[in-house]
Amino acid sequence: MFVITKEPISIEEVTKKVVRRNAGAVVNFIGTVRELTKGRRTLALHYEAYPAMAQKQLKRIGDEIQERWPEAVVAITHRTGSLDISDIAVVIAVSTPHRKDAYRANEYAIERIKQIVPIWKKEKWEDGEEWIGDQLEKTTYPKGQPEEVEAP
Amino acid sequence: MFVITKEPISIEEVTKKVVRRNAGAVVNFIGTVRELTKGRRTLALHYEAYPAMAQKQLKRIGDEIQERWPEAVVAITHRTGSLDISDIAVVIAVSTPHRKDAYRANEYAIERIKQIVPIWKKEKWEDGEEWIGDQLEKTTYPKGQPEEVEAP
Amino acid sequence: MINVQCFAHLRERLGQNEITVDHNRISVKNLLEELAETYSLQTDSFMVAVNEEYADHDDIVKAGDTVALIPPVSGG
Amino acid sequence: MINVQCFAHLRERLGQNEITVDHNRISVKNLLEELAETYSLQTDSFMVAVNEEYADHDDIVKAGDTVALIPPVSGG
Repeated sequence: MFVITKEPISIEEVTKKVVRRNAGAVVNFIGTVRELTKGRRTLALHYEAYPAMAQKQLKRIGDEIQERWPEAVVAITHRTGSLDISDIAVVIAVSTPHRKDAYRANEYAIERIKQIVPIWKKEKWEDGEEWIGDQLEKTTYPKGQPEEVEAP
Repeated sequence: MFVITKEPISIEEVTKKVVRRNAGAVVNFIGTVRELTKGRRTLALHYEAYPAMAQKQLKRIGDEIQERWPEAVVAITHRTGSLDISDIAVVIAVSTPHRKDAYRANEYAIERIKQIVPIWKKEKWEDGEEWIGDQLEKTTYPKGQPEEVEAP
Repeated sequence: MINVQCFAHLRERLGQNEITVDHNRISVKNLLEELAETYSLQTDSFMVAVNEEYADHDDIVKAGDTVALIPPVSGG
Repeated sequence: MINVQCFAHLRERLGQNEITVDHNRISVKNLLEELAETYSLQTDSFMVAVNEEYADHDDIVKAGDTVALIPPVSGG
């Protein structure tokens, strides 16, 4: 249910993992590579992971969700390697019997991914490249609830 | 972008319609046929639409979303006809530059679908069948914000 | 003459897709009242669509309009 | 000897996937201090993973543990 892969991600496949006969709602989050970040034009992205630990931390997020929303079923696939604009970097699928829980649990998952999963993004522009994350001036040691963090 | 169809719905196809180079977040809602509703075992569902008007009302929901979230792009496909347990009845895809908007706008869409789109569901059980909606004792004339309604 | 389309349980109950009322102009409110009486319907929770948009009770329906009775919806 | 895995800009900056510290037992806090000094790193925002779980500053790292330095993450 929790996968780090170098291959393109199939939304249908991740979704199928969470469909249940008694869950009428599935919410997907699909993160794609965005061309403009803070006005700067991205040409491509490279994602590097610490794969074994990243997989373990995705699983931990699944466990956290099941504590908070016991009926939720969660699957997450994150891609690594070089991605082009509009390529899919991550798919999160959550099914629940009631749809509000699926939205909430899914949003919880993406916030937590950005906090605790050891994956790093390098942006390539026309005039250079940079690992994202190293310019943050704050400690990201994970504890408790996710903070409100804007998507990069 | 707004479709009423008798064919099975492809999640990837609906998603592709909203992917944009400058939108890094897509949120999908996928409504599937649930086996148990209020403890009663559903064998199958039948959806009937007033197709031309349903399409127009889906478009209206898209317009409402663009007023509230001007950068959002929305696609909705709703299936009609006979569906089995776990079949997909509706897919809503919303892309936005920032992910929080995609969750909010998507949830707005499903609430509004349940209020204003002329589609009716007939549930079939072992001991009978019933059109859902006709047992509601409230006026559903649509105006303004969606009410908080639990998924059926 | 105005033709009114019917759907779902309403269509099944009336046994037809369409009912006809003998008017050339009628308000939505009066149309609902007439249908309630003629067909013994509880129309309190029904909406009326004129040319595929929801109509207010004061709106006027004319011959040639596309008219439909919309019982509470249950899609999604 | 404890081997410490490095990723992303840290790996590029050090020019290697792994660095070695000459201890058999060391607290996470002391490990970070030693790496900061030896490699002129700003480790304030770094986490340490021991056997693929985040470790506290008081935890003890032992030879044989799988250890990694985790700079602020940017996946998703």
